[in-house]
This record gives sequence, C-alpha cells and structure tokens, in this order.
Amino acid sequence: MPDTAPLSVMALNRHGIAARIARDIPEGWYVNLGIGIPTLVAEHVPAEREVIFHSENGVLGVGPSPPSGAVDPWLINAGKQPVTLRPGGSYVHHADSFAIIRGGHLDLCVLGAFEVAENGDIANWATKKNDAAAAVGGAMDLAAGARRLWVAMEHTTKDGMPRLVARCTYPLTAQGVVKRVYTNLAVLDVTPRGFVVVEMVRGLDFESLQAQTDARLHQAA
Amino acid sequence: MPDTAPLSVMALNRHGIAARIARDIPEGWYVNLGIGIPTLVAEHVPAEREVIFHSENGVLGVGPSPPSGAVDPWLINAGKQPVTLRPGGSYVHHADSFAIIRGGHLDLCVLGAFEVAENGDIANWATKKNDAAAAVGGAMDLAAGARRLWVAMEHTTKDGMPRLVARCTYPLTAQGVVKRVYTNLAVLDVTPRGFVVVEMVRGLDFESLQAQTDARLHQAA
Amino acid sequence: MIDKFVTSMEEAMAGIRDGAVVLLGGFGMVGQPDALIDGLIAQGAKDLTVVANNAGTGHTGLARLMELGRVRRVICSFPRSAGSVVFEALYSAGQIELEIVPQGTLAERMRAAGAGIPAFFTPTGAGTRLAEGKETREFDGRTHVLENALPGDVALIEAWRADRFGNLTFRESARNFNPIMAMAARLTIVQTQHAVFAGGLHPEVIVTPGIFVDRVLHVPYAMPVEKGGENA
Amino acid sequence: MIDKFVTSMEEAMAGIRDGAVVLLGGFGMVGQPDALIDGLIAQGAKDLTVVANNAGTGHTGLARLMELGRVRRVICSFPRSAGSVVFEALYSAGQIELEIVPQGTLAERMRAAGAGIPAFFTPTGAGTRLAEGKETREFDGRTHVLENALPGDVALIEAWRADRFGNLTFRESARNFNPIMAMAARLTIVQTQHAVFAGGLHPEVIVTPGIFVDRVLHVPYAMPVEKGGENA
Repeated sequence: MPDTAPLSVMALNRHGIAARIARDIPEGWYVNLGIGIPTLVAEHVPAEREVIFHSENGVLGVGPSPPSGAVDPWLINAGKQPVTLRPGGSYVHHADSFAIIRGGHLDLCVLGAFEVAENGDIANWATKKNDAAAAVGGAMDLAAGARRLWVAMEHTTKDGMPRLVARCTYPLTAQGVVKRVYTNLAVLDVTPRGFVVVEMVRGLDFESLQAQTDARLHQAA
Repeated sequence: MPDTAPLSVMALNRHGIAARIARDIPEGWYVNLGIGIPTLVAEHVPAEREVIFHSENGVLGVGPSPPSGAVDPWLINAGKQPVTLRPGGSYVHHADSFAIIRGGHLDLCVLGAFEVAENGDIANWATKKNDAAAAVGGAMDLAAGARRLWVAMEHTTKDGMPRLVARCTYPLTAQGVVKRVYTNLAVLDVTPRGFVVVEMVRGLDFESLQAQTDARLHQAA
Repeated sequence: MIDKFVTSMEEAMAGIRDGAVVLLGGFGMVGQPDALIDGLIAQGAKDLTVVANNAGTGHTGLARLMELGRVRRVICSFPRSAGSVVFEALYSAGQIELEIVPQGTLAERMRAAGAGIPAFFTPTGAGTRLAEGKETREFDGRTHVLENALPGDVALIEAWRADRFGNLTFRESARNFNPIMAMAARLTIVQTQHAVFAGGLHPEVIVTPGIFVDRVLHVPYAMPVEKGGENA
Repeated sequence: MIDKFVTSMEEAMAGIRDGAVVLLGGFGMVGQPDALIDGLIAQGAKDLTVVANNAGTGHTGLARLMELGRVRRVICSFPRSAGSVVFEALYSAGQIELEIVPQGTLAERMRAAGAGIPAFFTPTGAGTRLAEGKETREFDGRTHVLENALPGDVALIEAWRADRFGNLTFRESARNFNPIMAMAARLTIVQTQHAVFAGGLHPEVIVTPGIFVDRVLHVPYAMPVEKGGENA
C-alpha cells in the first residue's frame, strides 16, 4: 500500500490486442478482419461462439487455416492465405462481396492503421505522402461500408511517434468512420468530443497514455 | 399477263407475322419476346435452330408451354404463363435479368406496340394519354436495352388508323430505338431517313401501303 | 448458436411498424410469400408503403392488405392487370398513392440499396413520362436518368430451402425479386418451403447468403399454382 | 448447334486488337486464367490496358506481358506487392500508366458496365486522394463519389465447369472477379477446368449464364497453388 513504486505497464502484444477485440464480438456478428493484428482476432473467438467471418474475395464463413497437408488451393482469404470454410459458409462474386461491404451488411470490420484521428478519420493504405502506386485493395470500401469500424494497432510507431492524432498526416482511407481503437495500451472510443478512454492496460495512468497520444484524450463520463 | 385485275392483298395473320420474324432470327441469338404476337415467334423457330429465349423474370432458355398435365408451377414466363426450360437454360434474379437487358446482352427484343414513329420512337405501354396507372412492366428496359428492337404489330388499328406515324401520340416507351417493324402488310426498317420498306405482302403496292401509313415511306435503295 | 428460424408467425412479424416500407417478393404468384403477407395482415401495421412488381389481384394477399386500408402507397411496375380490382377502386377514389417504376429500374434500385449505391444513371425511361422531373445526363451521346436507391424497412420473401444461418436457395423462376429484396431491407423475413440442417446447402449453390436474412419461418409446400387464375 | 468451345489457343485469341482493354479475372493465383494470359502473350496484341486486381508478380503471366512492353496502362486495386518487380521497374521508369481503384469500386464499375449503368455514386473513397477531381454529391448527409462504368473489349476468365452454351460454374473463392468481368466485356473468353455435356450443369447452380460468354477453351487441371509464393 505505501509502496509507491510504479506498477510496470502491462502492454499487450499483438495476440493480446486481438484477444481483447475478440471479447467484444458477440455471437452472430458478420465480421471482416483486415491484414495484420485483425487477422489474429479470429483465433481468439471461442469456437462455441458463432461469428461469421467475411473475406473480400467472396467468402462468407471463413474458417481457420488448414493443416499443411490439407490445403485447398482454390480457397484463400483476402490476404491470399489458404483458409477453410465453416458449415453454413458460401461464396459470392466480387461485386456481391463488396455489395455486402458497401451496403452496410457487415456488423464489424477490424482494420490496422497507420493513424487514426480524433474525428474518426483513418489512414491505413499509403505509407508515403506521395506514393502514387500504393496498394489500396479493399480498405476504402471496408472503411466506408462496414456498420462499425474498429482499428487495431500499436499506440505509437516504433520510434514512439503517436498514431492517435488530432488530424491524420498520411493519405486518408476514409473520413470520420472509426468507432473504436484497440491499442497495446488502451481501448478508446471515437466520439463527437474526440477520443474517450474506455480502458487502459494495468499499470498505465491517463497522463502517461496522453503523453503517448497526439490527440487530446477524454475520460469516460 | 394482260390480266389487269388487282391481286388480292395477302395480309398476314398473327402467326404469319410471327413466322416472318422467326425467319430473320439466326441460330445462337439471345432473344426476348414480348406479350402478344412476339410470343408466337418462338413457335415458328425450327427446333433444330438453337435460339435462346430470355424472360424478364429471370429465365434464360425458355422452352415451349408444357402439356397441361405437366405444368411446373414454379416455372413461368414474364406473361405469367407456364413454360419449360431447355437444356442449357438457367435462372437469375431480377437485377441480373435486367442487367442482361439493360447491358445490351440480348441480340434481339421483339415487342408489340401501339405506335412506332419514323424516328424509332415506340409507344407500347399506356393506352390513354393520361392513364396514370398504366402498367409498364419491363417494356421500357427492353426497349432501351436490347441490342436490336423489332416491333410486331398490325399495320393499322381496327379502325384503320395508321400505327406507323411521323410522331408518336401515345406516351413513349423509349426514344429512337426501333430498328425494324413487322406488320401484317410489310417489313420496314427504321433508318436515318425514316421508314424504308424492305418487303410487302403479295398483292400490295407501295402506294397502297403508304395510304395506310401516317409517316412517309421510302423505297429500299 | 446462430438460429434464424422462428417458430411462430407472431415472432416472424414482430416489430413491423406503422409507416414501414415493405418489400414483397415474387412475380405473379411465383415466389410470393403468401403466408407472410397473411401474417402481415394479421399483425396490423398500417400506413405502409408496399414495393412489389404488381399492385395485388383478387381480394387476398396484397389486395386484402390494401382493401383493409393499410397501404398508403404502392411502388410497382405493373399496377393494372386483370384482377387488380381492389387497387383500381382505391386508386380511382384517390385513396392510394402510386409510383410506377420500370421493372428493371425497380430491381436495380433495390439492388443499389442493398449494395450501398445511393443513386445510378440508367437509359431506361429517358424521354418518357416516367422520367419527368428527374435529373438526366448524357453518356456516350445518350440520355440517362438518375434513379435513387430504394431501401426497405422490411422484406417479406419466399425461399425454397433455408438453413439456420439464413442461407437460401430458390426454385426456378421463383428466384425473381426475392434475392435483391433480401439485400435491400433492414429486416428480411423469409418463408421457406424446406428447412435443412446447417451445412445442408452446398456453399456453391447458395443464392442468398444468410448475411441478408434475419428471420426464417418454415411454411412447407405452398404451391404457387393453387392461387392462380390472374395473368397480371 | 450453339457451341462456344474452341479447340485451339489461336482460335481463342482471335481478334484481340492492339489498344484493347483487357479484363483479367482472378484474385491472387486463384481463378486466374493463366493459360489464356500466356495465349495473349503469344498472340501479340500490344498497347493494352489491363484491368485486374493486381499488377502482376514475378516474371510470368501479366508481369511477363508488361515486361514485353505490351501494356500501356494498368487499372487495379493492388499494384504494389511483394513480387510486383516488373510493374515497379516500369512504373518508376515512367513506362506504364497506373489507375488505382478501390477494390469494391473496381468490381462495381465492371458490374455497372455489364448492367448498362454508365455511372453510379459510391461512398468509397470520398475525401481521399483517389476521389480527387471526381464529381461528388451528398446523399443523406454523406459525401459520395461519382464513378463510371468500366467496360472491357475482352475478358479472360477462368471457370471450373463449362458447357457448350458457355454456362459456367466456379470453384470456391475462384469465383471472385470472373463472373462480373464476363458481364463487362464485349468478348469474353473462358478457360475451364472441366467441359461438361449440354444440360450437365444444373440450371439453379449456373453462376454465369452463357449469354455473357463467347468462347470456351478446355484447359484441364491447372492448380492455382503450383505457381504460388507471393502474397500480393
């Protein structure tokens, strides 16, 4: 009790972030997971909780990676990795797949990002400001179309630069769409007032989190 | 030879018009047939000539009516009549069915009409000028979308009023789309100069045809 | 466990509100969700906008719903047909609103709603009475009409087979408007002839994936021909 | 008798002209018409605009076509990936044009071309660099971008089964862009793993009806995984 030594900050690793997100996905949701940390989310949804994963290349009901001896070459996900299909899964063509996305039929999309701004803007496709050949893939459709967009990312860059910013500096993927951000340090909602801290990892205090964040943080009411 | 008595005009009946149209449909065409005389065209395409009939309600490969004991209640055409499906036939939903129409994938659509104008305008859906509840169905899509639009109709109304007109007086179905008209008296192409008579039934001369036509007729070059 | 099957018509109809835009599947009798329409009649919602290919025939189904004064507005391509007596009477009396839409535009407007496309240009109807007052634009020298998406609050549709995920197949020409209405509505309610076990539909042959479906009621062996007679 | 099967690659490629817009199906290796792309390389048409999801990887297929200087312009969603060395080199040297299109917009633009819709509004890309210079409009308070249809002169696609009418099915995620490219091109050329007799495909399971298909070449047992390795 009188011990005033700071608790060490229990920052999450990539799987920790993914597991934290998985906790918030209820049964029955249709979910698209982006490349990177988001892909790991599926592994952390308990098998008995039915969540239907969508992949941009026209797969509904994406299951886990097959064992190496049982790869079906015709069945891949949007990251071009071999996957399986769960019972109840189905295939659609690309226009229908993006009708699902753009038409607001996905309950959730989880994407990685370089930056998220306090107004909900997301930048996750072009790493350089004037990279005219950056690969956008389906990121803009997913960001604009899903009913809820959550972002999974490290709270700062490897160099310690903030990624939760007042305004994005990288080329935008979509404007005003992010609802929630899960980082290695915290869970933050994007609200009309800006970022509201929903929870922090053990050992972290609000001021320390603010110090690693460009945008102004708000405490939950 | 010196016999100057006029030949009687061998006007076609409905089946005669349909048979005449059928002669001009080559193997391999995808064809949509409207209600009325156009529907009869299918009966006059020889069985060995493969023509694929499309129906707006999502049927490709429409076959003849089934015998009365073998009606499949789930298989109808756009006129709501029971039909059959030929080998190689398939089903699509309404948006895809009209993508076929609007996207210019039909080689031919044959429609009935109240009036066709020399500029290719067609009026075939609203019988009264201010019938606000007239049933358009798929007529406007077919008229606007098919690669070729042919019209099958009587040359005049029952009262002898011309139906090939300088300008349509009934509400339009589409503008400038009719390519050819088959009537009980003649076959006429719609060209930049107006109606060009391709052929007339036996016993009919150009002047008599012109007398039954509001628009000015042209002889084939 | 995901299970979109409901076991009663009350459950199927729960939450349909007065003023709702209701999409009704089917073309003629085929693929028409008759049981669900009867369920809607019993449920009581009024002041409805109904989107369907026809404006009802005879005195049952949609015609009955209109006869009960529950339909404020009909959006359809083919309002006037042999048996459309109820609609005719209401329309002449100025007691029902009508929006006539070319059939392909009707289909595409719903597909657009389901696909997140708020508006599109189409050549259909250009230069006709049905394009009056609408924005037009030339593409490749041809006039096109701007048409808006047509979303529904509720879709009532008929399927041939369904599983607990809401995956659907349709039978022959009963497919028609059903798959696109399923996409276009916030709440999609299905009556299915056959209920199959999870995984009982081959993934390649599912026409409507369950993501477009909210509730499924098993209504076996409704024959479209039994109610035949009109040629609307 | 209708018979869309051709028996040689020369026949399959006949008439593809310099300057053509060529739609290439597939996503990654899956559903990619490798034999037809090799056929196009042999055929010789140049000054091509290629529409595909990627800009080619390694030194085969589309990458080889580009390496030979036959591609003037690429329209794709994902130009830069691990193995896109040929594209990278040409692009840095200013020897190839690039139009980046969000993947869903790319798909929808081709579907629109096939469906006779010259333009549509989409929320995708609004407020981003990819919407710069494009017409925008608010719908329900949200900015949307006007996008044009993207028709092809030629589509090269891969199917799983085909019959002589050109009816097609696809295998699992090999469906992807193939059905919409078939709709969007004036000349659609298919390579199929399996050739079946007329009527050998159940009418309910046909994904692409033959009306969208012009020529079919039987190229059995191409395994997408054999050429794997990149994760573009």
